[in-house]
Order: sequence, then C-alpha cells, then structure tokens
Amino acid sequence: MVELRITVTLKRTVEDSEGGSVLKALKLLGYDNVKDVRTGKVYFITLTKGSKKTGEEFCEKLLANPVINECVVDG
Amino acid sequence: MVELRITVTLKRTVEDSEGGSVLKALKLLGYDNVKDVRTGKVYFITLTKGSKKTGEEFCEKLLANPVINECVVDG
Amino acid sequence: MADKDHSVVVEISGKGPEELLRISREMQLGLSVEEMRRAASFFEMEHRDPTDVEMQAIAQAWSEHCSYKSSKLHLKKYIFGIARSKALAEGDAGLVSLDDDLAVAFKIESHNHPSAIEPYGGAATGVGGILRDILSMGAQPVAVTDSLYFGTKKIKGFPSPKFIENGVISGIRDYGNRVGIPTVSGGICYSEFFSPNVLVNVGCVGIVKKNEIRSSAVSEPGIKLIIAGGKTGRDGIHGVNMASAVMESGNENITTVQLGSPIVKEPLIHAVLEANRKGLVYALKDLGGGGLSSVVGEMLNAGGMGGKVYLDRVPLKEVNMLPWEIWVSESQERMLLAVRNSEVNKVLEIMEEWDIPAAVIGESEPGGRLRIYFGNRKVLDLPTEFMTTPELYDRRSSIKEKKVVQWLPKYPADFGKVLLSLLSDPNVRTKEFAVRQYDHTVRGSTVIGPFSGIVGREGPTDSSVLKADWDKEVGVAITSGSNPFYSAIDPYLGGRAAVDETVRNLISVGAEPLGFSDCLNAGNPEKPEIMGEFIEMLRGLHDSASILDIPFVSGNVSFYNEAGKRRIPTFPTILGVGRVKDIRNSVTPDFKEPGSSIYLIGVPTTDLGGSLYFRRLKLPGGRIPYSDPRILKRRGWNLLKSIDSGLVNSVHDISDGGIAVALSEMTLGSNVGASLDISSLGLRTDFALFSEPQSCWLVDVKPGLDGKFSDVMGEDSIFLGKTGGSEIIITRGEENVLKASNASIIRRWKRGYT
Amino acid sequence: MKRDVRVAILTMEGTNNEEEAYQSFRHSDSSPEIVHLKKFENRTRRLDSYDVLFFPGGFSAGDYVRAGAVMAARIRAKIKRDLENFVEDGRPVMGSCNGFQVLVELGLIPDTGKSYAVEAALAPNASNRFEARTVYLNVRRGNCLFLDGFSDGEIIKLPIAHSEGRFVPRDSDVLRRIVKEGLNVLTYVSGSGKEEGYPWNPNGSEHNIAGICNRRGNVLGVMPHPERIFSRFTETDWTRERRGYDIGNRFFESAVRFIREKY
Ligand SMILES: Nc1ncnc2c1ncn2[C@@H]1O[C@H](COP(=O)(O)OP(=O)(O)O)[C@@H](O)[C@H]1O
Ligand SMILES: [Mg+2]
Repeated sequence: MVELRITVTLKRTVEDSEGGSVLKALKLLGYDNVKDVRTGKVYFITLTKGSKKTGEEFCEKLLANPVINECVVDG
Repeated sequence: MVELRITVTLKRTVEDSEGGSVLKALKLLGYDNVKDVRTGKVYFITLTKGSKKTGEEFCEKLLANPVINECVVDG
Repeated sequence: MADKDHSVVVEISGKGPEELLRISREMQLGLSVEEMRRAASFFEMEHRDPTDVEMQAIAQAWSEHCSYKSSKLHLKKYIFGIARSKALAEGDAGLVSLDDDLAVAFKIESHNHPSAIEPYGGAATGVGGILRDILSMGAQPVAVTDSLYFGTKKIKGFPSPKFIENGVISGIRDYGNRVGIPTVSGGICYSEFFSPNVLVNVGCVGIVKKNEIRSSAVSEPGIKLIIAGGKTGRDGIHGVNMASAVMESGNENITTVQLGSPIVKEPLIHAVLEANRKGLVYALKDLGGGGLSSVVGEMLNAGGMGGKVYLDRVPLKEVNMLPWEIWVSESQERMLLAVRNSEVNKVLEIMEEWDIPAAVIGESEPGGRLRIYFGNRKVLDLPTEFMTTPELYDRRSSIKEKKVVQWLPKYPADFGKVLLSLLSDPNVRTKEFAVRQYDHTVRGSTVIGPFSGIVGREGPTDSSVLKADWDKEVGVAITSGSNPFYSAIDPYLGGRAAVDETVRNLISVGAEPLGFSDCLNAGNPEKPEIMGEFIEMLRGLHDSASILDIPFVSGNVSFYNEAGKRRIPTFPTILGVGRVKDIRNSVTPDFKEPGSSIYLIGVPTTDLGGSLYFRRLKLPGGRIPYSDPRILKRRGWNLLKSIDSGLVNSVHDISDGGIAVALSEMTLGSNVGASLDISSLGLRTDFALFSEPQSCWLVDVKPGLDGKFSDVMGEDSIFLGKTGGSEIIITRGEENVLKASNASIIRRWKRGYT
Repeated sequence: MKRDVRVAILTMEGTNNEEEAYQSFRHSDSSPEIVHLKKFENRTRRLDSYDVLFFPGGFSAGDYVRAGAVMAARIRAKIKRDLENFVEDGRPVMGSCNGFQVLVELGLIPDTGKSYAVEAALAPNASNRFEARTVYLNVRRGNCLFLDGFSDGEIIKLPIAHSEGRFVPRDSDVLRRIVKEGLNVLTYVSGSGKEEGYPWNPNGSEHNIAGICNRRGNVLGVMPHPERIFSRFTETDWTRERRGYDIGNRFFESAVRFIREKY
C-alpha cells in the first residue's frame, strides 16, 4: 500500500478569490493578525502499488492545470 | 510571522462524493492500482503573530463543521 | 429463525412497560410503551419474539415522520377532501392536469432537522429527496424551490445563524446546480422565531405526459424489484427517528449526516426517465426516510401484495453491514423500480449505460406477507399491512383564547424615511446574494425567473413561469406563500393568508391556480396547545381552499421543531402551481413605460397585526389581515381575464410593506417612477400605505385601455395615478405625503449588493 | 433535397445542458443526437460520422477536481486523435460554459501556438461565488463560423451561470496573440456597450473575455449559454421588449449553414 498526499494550489501569480474571502471573514471575526490566506485542494490517495511518480502523473493528467495550478506530491 | 497549514477533511463516516468521482476518473484513465481517494481543503495562513492554537480557533469558528469535518493544524 | 451472527431475536414477550421502553431506547426505535405493547401482542399471536430487523422495520414505519400518526386524522378531515376531482393522482408527489396530454407533478417537503444539525448536507439532501419524489411519478423535474427560515439570534449550544444560513444556501446551490434543475422560486425569512430551529422547506415541480405517469403500487405477483442509484451504506440510519423528536442540542454526535451526491442523482434521473418512457417500468418509488423498509412495505401493501427480498443482493458501500442496517439505511440517491420479468434486462442495460449500480433484490408474491432473507436465513416475516400501518393518534388539543389588542402607532414624521427603512429590511431587500448563486435558466425553459426588468437592475417577481413543452406555448407558474408572522398571532387566519398569497402570486403573472402542496411546520404535537394551533391552521387552509376549489395534491408535516424552550410558530409553506395558457401573455411587476395608469385592486385595511410596518415599530399583537376567498376569487379571476386579453403592462401583488413597498418594487426593474394620489383610499396615511390587505394588487394598465380594464374589474379597481418620472411621489389631495427617488429606492433595496 | 446535418451533443454524468442544446439544434434545422462519452470511448459511435460536435454546459463529473477536468482527461486518454482529426477537418466544434472549460483543458482553445498545448484556464470567479445573471456581450466576428449571423460590434444579451469562468491566459504572449488575431470574439460589456468591471464582467476574466474562437474559425468556446435562448421568451427582459429574435439560434444556424455549404 502506498499513501500519497497531493496538494493542488493556485500559483502565486493567480488571484485566489476563495483565499481572499476567507481572509476577509477571519478579519471580520476579529483576527487582525491574519496577513494572508491561500487555499488549495488536497487528495489523499491510496495505491495498491506505485510511487510518488504515479502521483505526479495524476497531477499532470487530471488534478492540476499547469497554467494556474501548482501540484505537490508527498509520499 | 507564523505559517499554518490547516487541512479540513470529511470524517470517515461521511461519504466523500468528490473522492468517489476522482477515484472513478483515475480508474477510467487506466490506473487500476488506485484503491481509495479522499479529498479535503487546505488553507495556508500567514499570521503576524499567533500559534497552532489560533489555527484551531479558525477551524472551530469558520473552517470546519465538527459534525462532518476533521481539522488538522500543522504549524 | 434468526441468525446468531447477523440478526438477533429481541425478547419482548411478557415484558413490563419499563423493560419495553428500555429496549426501545437502546435500539433507538423511538417507540412509545403503547406501541411496543402493540408490537408485543402481535408477536404473541405469532407465538414468537421478533428479530431486530422486524423491530427496526416497525419502528421506521411507525415513526411520526413516515406515518403521520399525529396528523393524519386531521389531514383527512380538513385537507384531503378538497376539490378531489382536480387532483389527477397522488403518490410521492401530487399531480394536476396542465392540458390534454401533460400533467404537472409537484411537492414541497421539509428538511428542517437535518439542516439544523448539518446545514450544508441537510439542505442538499433535501433537494435530492424532493427531486426523487417527482421522479417517482415518472415526471421530468423542471424546477426546484426553496423556502428558508433563518434565526437571527445565536443560541448557546447551537451554531450561529450566519453559519447555518451560509451552509443551507451553499447546500442548495451545490446540489441544485449540479443536477441541472433550475432553482426558480422560494423565499428567505429572518426572525428570532427560527433560532435555533432553522426551517428548510424545499419543493420540486415536474412535467409528465399523462400516459407516462407511474404509480407506486405493485398489485401483481412475480414483479421484480430493482434497486438503482447510490449504494447502500450506514449513513442515514435512524434519520426518521431523529426528525420525530425534539432536539436536545446542536452538536449531538449523530451518524445520520449525509451530504448527498448530485453526481449520482443526475444520471439516475436520465436513466429512470428513459426506462419509464420506453414503457419498461411497472411501478416506481424513491427511497427516502425509512429506506428500503418503508418503500418495499408501502409499494407491496398499496397493491395488496406480499413479497420476498434478499438483503445480500443490495449493492453496498461498506462491508459487514448488518441486515437491519441495510434494511433501514437512508443512503441518498436510490430508487426502487418494480419491473416485469421480461423487461428486467432492458432496465439493467439502461442503468449500465449510465454507469449506475442496480440489482434485482426481490419480487412480489401473493398473500400480503413480506419475507426478508439474508444469505439463506429469513430475518423478517411480517404482513405488509401490519408493518406499514401504525395506530393513529387523536392527540389532545387546546386553543388559547387570545385577546386582540392593536396599538395605534405614532403618526410618522417622514413617510419617505419609513418606506426606505422597510425596503432595506432583511425580509424585503434583495435576496440576490443567495438566488444568483442558483442557476435559474438551466434547461432553457425559464420564461419568468426570480427577477425581471432592465438587465443589471432587476427587481423581484411574484411567480416564476416555465415553458412546459418545447413545442407548445403553455406554461407552468410556480410560487410559494407563507407568513410565519401572521400565523404566530393567529394560526387560523395565518393559514388563510398563506393560501391568499400563493393565489395572488400566481395571478400576478397571468396564471390560473391549479393546485397546492403544503409543508406544515410545527412544534411538539404531544403538547395540546401545539396540536390546537395545528388544527386551527388546517381549518384556515381548508376554509380558503375549499371555497376556491383548489386541491392540496401533496404535502408534508414537520413536527418537533423545538429546542429547549424555543419553538417555531405553527405555520404552512404553500407551494402553488398554475397554468399560463400562453406564455407570451405573461406579465412581470416592472413598469413598462411612462404615462400609463396605475390601479389598486382592493382596499387597504386597519388590521396591521404582524405587518412589516408593525414589526419595524416593534408593535406586538394586533389583528392580522383577513383573507376572504370569495373576494380573492372575484378579483383574481377578473384580473386574469384582463391579463389574458392583453390589457395590462405590469402586475404586482401587495404583500410585506403594503402598497408603498409594492409600488417601489415596480420601479426597481424599470427605473420608471410614479405619481399617486391616495385620497380615495381613506384611512390614516400610514395605514393606507403600509397595511397588508389580502387579495390586492397594483396594476399598470396599457395606455388607452383604461375603460376596458375598468369594465372587467368593476368596483374592485381604484385609479391611483400615473407611471413616469424618476421618483415616486405620493400625495393626498393637496398634501405631499411621500417622495423617494428611483435611485434611493434601488440603493436601499440592494443594500450593498451589486 | 437538403443535406442532413448530424450533430453530436456529448454527455456524461453531470453535463446538464444537453436537452436545450438538443432543442436549439433541432430548431436550427439539423439532426442532433445526445451521445454518451462512453460510446465514443468504447467505439460504439464514431466521431467522424457527425458533422458538428457540441460540448454542453453543466458539471461534468461534478466539476469536483476543476471544471471540465475529468471530461477533458477522459477524452485525452481515449479519443484525442479522433477529436483532433475532426477539428483539423474543419468541422464545427462548440462548447458553452462547462463545454468551454473542457475545450480549454484540451488545448483546442485558444491554440495560438502549436500542437494543442494548454494555454489557458478558466479559474474560479473573482467574486468567489456562483453567478447566475444576464450579461451583455460585444461580438467581433473574425472568421468564426458560428458568428456568421451577427455583425461586428453588435451587442447581444445571454445568460451565464457558472463559478469558474475567469479566463486566465498562460502568459502575456498568449494573450497578445489572442488579441492580435482577434480570437476574443465575445467580450463582456456593460448595458451601454463599454468595458466596465463587475458585475458586467461577472467573473473577472482577463480582457473581459467571454468567448474565444480558434484561428481556423471552427472551434468556439463561450462562457454564456446561447443554447438556453432558442426562444426569445426565455430572455430575462422579454416582457419589456416587444420586438425580438431568438438570439441563441444564430450560433447554431450558422454552423448548420456552414456544413450545408461546405460539405
Ligand atoms: N431562497 C430562494 N430561492 C429561490 N428563489 C428565491 C429565494 N428567495 C427569493 N426567491 C425569489 O426571488 C424573488 C424575490 O424574492 P423576494 O424578495 O422574497 O420577493 P417577494 O417578497 O415579493 O416574494 C422571487 O421571485 C422569489 O421567488
Ligand atoms: Mg409577491
């Protein structure tokens, strides 16, 4: 069994509107110490066999669009 | 500056239809070695000051619903 | 007969009341001592003790949620008999006839308890559930509606109102948008009444060819039962029991929470409709509360059949599920299709094409007994009739006599200011922040949606209108009516007012009302005063609907909307459906041109109890406005005639905030102002402008057609003034009463929303 | 006799607009068929037996990963070559909303460079909300075959309903080429025809881009939904306008006419 954690975020250069909303909401809750919020999706994938490499293939073929996304695979 | 990574997932008892959909897609792409996919949201939060504790407060107040979610804060 | 590993025998014979109650509690059956006794005496006659599967099956079927045991007697007395001949059929949803070959299926249902615990999933699965009810009739769902009631106060132990509101709206958005059915109508009401008991009343409307209407009864032996759609899991077990009890606190550790899976439902709708269109389906029913247990029992019992079911053939999400769990699981997105043996393969092929799990799990048999097997062991053997028919209750009721006290408010100094404050009240101002997150144009048949007017500055509409068929001009109008503020003061008149509002809204777009579906919201029925209010409400619905001769073809009762000392008022949400003969004649509230005449249909009232004006002034009590169905009928049907003959430009009904607010709303989407003289209305100016008389409309008549219009409307129409200009100017003879610019009106109504 | 124009409307779980797309093509004098992606994947249907291909809107596979991602990945895995042949053959391909997202994910649009590289994305709306409203669009026909029935500079109205519609090009080169070649055939404008911000541009799209056509003029992707307006009585403000035409059909009629004339 191989457990992968794949995190897909927006590139720094792309505006993260969800992150913006969360930031605003936290400030409204009184947290003035919040400086920045970025959001992303995370996939916990269990493979019967495979490696980090397989996870990178998943990023490329499905989970990320290279124009806007960054994809990080943790094994 | 404090950097937090907050991961919000569905509890195991709650069906994750997004995970199910990704699982199906990966199988259709020919990956028979995928056994399970669970999905979640991740927030990268920058604080001017604070601690993991603050992150836990964010979970409780905004980011997660304890009835369906699990929330993990990495500092 | 029970299997040690999978199913156990429950020893109830000869047990005393305390023992019985303990068993009920431990197994989470939610049955009372009397009900446990009734079960026990049945099994004594059978000379055996029940299995756990049997006790769970009985508990589901006898729950308040599934059986209507507290309300049925009263529903029969007051509701079921009205205009029976106009209801085409009833089942999971009701049907009325639209034209020679089309019928409309519709229903409204509450998803209150699940939404209070997990607002996102609760609301989403509410939409999922009501879609299934429409699908069960063989109908194509064409519209979703959502009437939402949010609290305004944080209650300790419960999530904050904002959290609940966001969750509910997102849940409806994500489910409705993903299944591709437009959410076109509904309402959002804010009041302390709903802290912490949030109410989510969701409706669905479908269209079906009359020769494709499916029943849910199996009345022949040898008919195969196919379960199709989502797989069965442990999720949703005991949901109905939860909805049949008072909430203790908001974050109970409950395992019944589900989020729903629109992506399973979407193809399921296609597949089921395809099988039905091809004539392959004998009977059809959805799996909702009580799961397989309810649906199999009811399907067979309705046709006087028995049958057998093999639980190990049900496609499962998880291994090691116990037979009773499979039998009562409320997992979402499942349908049960009864199919003749010769068509089974064809149905399974269609499911396969759409990637939908499906399996034959059993069949009907003569004799009225249901037998359930797990492996080769029998785990349930009961007469379907006993299993599905609980004892009905005639619960104690009492009616509190209330003295009517109506305060006279201080005469306002500035009517313009009052108007603008009413327009920005959360219950009046735009709901676009929510409604624009709902796709209301998908399916390409939305003729009138939630908003109308100049693009970018639309105002609210009264009903939505959908084209019913691609090649015809006939339309279906959809709306909802409810006013918890009225009902809190007087449940009887509140019931009548809800009917009035529903009818008014339908007439406003040029639709002839065809039928209602009622969602009845109340507290704990074991309390006599709540039962009393409940009956009063039913009486109100009855007295209005029977004179109008409009049937309630479907509905739903939600009791136990209580938490701690807090409970909701007893009130209905009515989903109304109407026929627009030719959609090209339908009208919207936005003024169309300057220089046309504005008429009031009806007269203002001195009954201001529950009105928005009184609520803003924090004046409690008072008499609520009286709806007379005879007057509603006369005015409404005459107005329909005027609309049909093309005499009018725009129509809007008078509701929250009275004539002044209705008039303002007509300027929103048009940017056309108006000048009115209200001297002919009599009454104090604030009563004339802000009272909420029933059965009333504002109408803008096409230039040159005043005479014809007055002929049709007779004494019911009062000329008030003309459209035009960039402000609303109201005078009383020489006296200037109110002035507000179109710009300030829209700014206040939008309150920060762009 | 008139040539029969065969249209494939691609469906899979979660696509939603196939019904109105079907009606739109039917009203435009062609023979549409709703075809499940599966049938192309398992070769029980062949792309080249159709004249026009339409990718409807909706939420293919729930849009869970990213709008259109799963559908595009499946197509790329199984029928990429067939689809490229279809496009290179010059036959009309159109996608609206989710269909646009799929075309962009496949690299068929904007395709300013070589070999269908992914050059853009439709990111979450700047408002971070699903937006259902009516928008005004400025038409720049270029050589887009779907826009034959419009005139340059014409302002039209169409409904939108999406949460991921913000057009983001890969880099400034791609954007420059899009503009230079006039591929940005539909742009969001205000009621007065000017380029203004939200809500006229409902999603924050770069350069107010609402629709893009490829250089060859036979692949069009649009965020709005022409297929929902095959009858003028489904425009939001039809009760205010006594004149009117069924605007959506013009897209489909152009494609049908194109096939009849060229093939
Ligand atoms: N929760 C909702 N879901 C769908 N439509 C809604 C909802 N709330 C309001 N609407 C629609 O938006 C329009 C305006 O609503 P509202 O401002 O409450 O108007 P009114 O008070 O005249 O009914 C109506 O067409 C109504 O049906
Ligand atoms: Mg109204």
